[in-house]
Amino acid sequence: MPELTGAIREAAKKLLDEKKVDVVIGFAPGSLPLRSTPCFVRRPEDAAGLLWNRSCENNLANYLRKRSDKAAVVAKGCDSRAIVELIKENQIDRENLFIIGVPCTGMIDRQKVARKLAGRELLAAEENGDNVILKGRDFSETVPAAELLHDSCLSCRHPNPVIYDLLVGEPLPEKEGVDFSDVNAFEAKSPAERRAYLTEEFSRCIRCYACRQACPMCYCEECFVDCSTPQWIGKSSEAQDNLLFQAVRVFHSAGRCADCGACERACPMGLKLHLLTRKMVKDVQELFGYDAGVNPEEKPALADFKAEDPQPFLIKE
Amino acid sequence: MIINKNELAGFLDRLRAGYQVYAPVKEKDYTVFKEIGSGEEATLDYCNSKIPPKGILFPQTEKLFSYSCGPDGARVEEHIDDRKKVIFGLRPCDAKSLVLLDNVFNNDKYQDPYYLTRRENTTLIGLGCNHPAQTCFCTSLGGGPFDTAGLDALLVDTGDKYVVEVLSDKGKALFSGLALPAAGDAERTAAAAVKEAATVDCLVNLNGLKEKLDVNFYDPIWDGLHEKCLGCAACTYTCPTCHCFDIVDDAVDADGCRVRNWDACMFPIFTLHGSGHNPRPTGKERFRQRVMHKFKYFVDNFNAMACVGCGRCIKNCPVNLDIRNVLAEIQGSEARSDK
Amino acid sequence: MKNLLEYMGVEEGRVNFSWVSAAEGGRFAEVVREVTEKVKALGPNKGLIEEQKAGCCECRN
Amino acid sequence: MRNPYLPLPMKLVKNFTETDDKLIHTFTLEFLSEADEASFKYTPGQFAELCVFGKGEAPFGIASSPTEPGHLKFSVAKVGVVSTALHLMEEGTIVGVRGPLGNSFPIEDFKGKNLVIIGGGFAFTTLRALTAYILNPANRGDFGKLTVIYGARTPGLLLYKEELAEWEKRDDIELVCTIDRPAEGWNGRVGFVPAVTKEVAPSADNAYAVICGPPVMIKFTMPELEALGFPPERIIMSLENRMKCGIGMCGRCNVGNKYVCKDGPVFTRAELNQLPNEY
Repeated sequence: MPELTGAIREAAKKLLDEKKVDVVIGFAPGSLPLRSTPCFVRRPEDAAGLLWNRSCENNLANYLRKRSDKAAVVAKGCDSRAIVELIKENQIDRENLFIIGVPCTGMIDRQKVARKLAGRELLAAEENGDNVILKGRDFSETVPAAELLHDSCLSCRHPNPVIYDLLVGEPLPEKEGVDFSDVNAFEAKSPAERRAYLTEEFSRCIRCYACRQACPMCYCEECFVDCSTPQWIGKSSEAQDNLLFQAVRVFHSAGRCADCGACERACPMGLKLHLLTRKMVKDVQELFGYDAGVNPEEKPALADFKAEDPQPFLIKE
Repeated sequence: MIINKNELAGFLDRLRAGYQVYAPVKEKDYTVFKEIGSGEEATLDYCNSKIPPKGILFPQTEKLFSYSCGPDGARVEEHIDDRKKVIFGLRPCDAKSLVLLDNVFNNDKYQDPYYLTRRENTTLIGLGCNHPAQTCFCTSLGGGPFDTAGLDALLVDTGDKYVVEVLSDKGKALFSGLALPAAGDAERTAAAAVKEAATVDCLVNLNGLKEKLDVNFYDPIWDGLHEKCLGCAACTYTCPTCHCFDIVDDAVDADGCRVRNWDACMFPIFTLHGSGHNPRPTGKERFRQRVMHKFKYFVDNFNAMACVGCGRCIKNCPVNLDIRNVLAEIQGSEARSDK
Repeated sequence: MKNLLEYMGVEEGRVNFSWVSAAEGGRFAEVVREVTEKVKALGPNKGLIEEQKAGCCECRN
Repeated sequence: MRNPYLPLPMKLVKNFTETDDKLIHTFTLEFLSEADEASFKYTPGQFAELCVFGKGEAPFGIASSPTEPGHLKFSVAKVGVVSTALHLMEEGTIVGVRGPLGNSFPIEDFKGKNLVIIGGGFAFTTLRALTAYILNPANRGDFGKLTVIYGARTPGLLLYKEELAEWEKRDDIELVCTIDRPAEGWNGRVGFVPAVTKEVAPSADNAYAVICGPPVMIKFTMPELEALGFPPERIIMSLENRMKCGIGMCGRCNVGNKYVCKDGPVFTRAELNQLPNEY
């Protein structure tokens, strides 16, 4: 990753020196091991603070909506897909955005690291090629990075940014076909099993709305959860309402969700949100052949109508 | 007194005779405080819980009262929980947070019967921290791995047993009649050694912070501090000293109940007026409010910072916005003139 | 939307869509009758949304 | 331990439409028992949480004065869930009242002083309570000269029209009603409240000013008061914040280190100058 970091710093410094942009939005070292944190660089000399590693898991497209200044953003594959969708929805002015594209080899999932350490505290960590060295009070283990990546990174089909002004590093080979194994596995279960699992899972939701706030596509002025006239959904943190909240949030992301997994990564309770979000992505792909944020010219699924769109859900004569 | 680790489950089952026992229970990848069905479910092998034990005295969702209303009048029925409880194995920082919350729910004009009744009937048995975590900074807030503020008893883990220090009448009442073996000199010296060895590496310089916050409300430093904050409530809902709440009615026609839910200053609707005016319209004002409330307003009112240095907000922030860095940045800038 | 609801455990056939033009009065009545029968056959909703008895959630006063 | 969250049941006896745009109704509530009334001792300037069973609660200033026994009056604009439910409510329905909450106008400090009461739009509720309290024969002697300046956009939007008419006839109060723009059928004063305040120019010595109204009115009237010589300690304001608990715990109305519901809603200009400009 050091060569990517160097290239990003250089690009950022150049952009700021030439006053092409007012701010470069990228990642800086975090305050905890295996954590990086979004940062806003405005002075050329601060560009040296930028870095790129396997902990740049947040979707920076979240900070690009309705910006009044000229901004540059360091974008990995899924970030760029969110940017494409936001451009289609007139949330981003393409002229005022400079995209530094970064081919992405996947981001580390802190829940998996915690599971691997089984309660032992992670005091330090180092990325060493394709391995990650985890260090603690009285242990130091080397683990292949692939074992620690987010599920959404493992099933990712677009590691290379789909849109960029400058690409740092070499494009990575793209995997063919689609991988909805997690959704298919869950779908194979009986409705009762699915309902029981989801009810238990969402009984742990604390309604902190980190999923909504972390999602670049969730930017309604007044979210339906906050409405009181009418009150669509209960405000208490109760399993049914929590599940309904997530379901309706997923309805709103139909044909827009870039499957970046930012919601699941932001969830402090580690809920498996991808079971719902990726089901919608899979349906939209199968029904309308549309993959969000991949083709800047293609009209979004819900903004277009083709005569041959399948309608299996309609009642037949 | 001492409790051998292999007898811990039995001890907890005996407690369950007289109390509802809440103890740390492993759940998925974290631990939470739950009422245990049997001693086996509890585990003291944990760093700190995901949701603080404040959730036991001040639950996220709580029915205040139910009502049914007709032409002749309204029948209102309170739901006040006065059962005897034990919170077993909580960390000293969480116990101190309850002492801070007492100021809120028992202010100079009103008392909150829901919280205070539970608080009265709850005995706190703390577990000292042999190995404080990297995110802990309790000593910067006047606390410590073996601090006893707010605790009724403290357990010191000396390897194969826990040395019990009874600290209050409630603690005495709980342990009397349980006939636990007394702690000999060996155990006591072992406990002292453990206490000595426990160190908190992270120190956050807080002196002079309040004075800076007194004058830096309009300081442009706030523009940068909040920028990456997403505006979610992951930090406030996992914070042991956050206490803001919302009151809503959950009813069908005129029968229903009034429910209290946790709420957060980070949400725009928290202060949105009916007229549409919002005193805290953007994330900057809301983020500033969170810091100001904890490190200035609470100090003005109750002479203590509303933070115990448990580090949960650091661990749970989706964008790793570390409160220690925020405070250091404020400390770093010399206090600029107000307005 | 129908897929997601069924995926989440709402029984098949409880959520139905149909395309009926304003002119097709007869067909509209037909579809409504058909759906009502189908849902009645499924019985009360044990699925996603917990039943809301009189009064509020659990206290059932 | 008293439960400050429990509402006191009261009966809605009058649902009166105050303004011609029908957006503001005045509700008269009667206590159900002597004991209830005895437990509800309040002073002008305080507010209460009005509970509509099945809908929720909302804070409203108490418009009636303690000198008018047996009932409480609230003037409510139709804005949200609770206020809409109130507007549609039939007389005889049972509602809940929680309070009295907050501090009140500093009646003791007002004693022996002249008073200038300036209200705008529908923020005249607690000011009406204060005025009625002062005009009550038992209290009138305690206070000096009373000037009331009350403005609204149009004549139809003035609250408590009959009472205004009565007050105009009295000689122990100088009532100045004004509307923003001329309207036919109105022969009273025309002009914005700040301008009218400048014209009336009430003297500041040994006098308090009490001002409530929309932010724009306060923004332009404040300099006038300061120009007339009113020091910040003798300018009294009442804030309107989003509130839920009303007892200084839920954190919603927190401004600076004060809770508007518990430490307010009435503040002096001097106190407000200490607080951040976040209300």
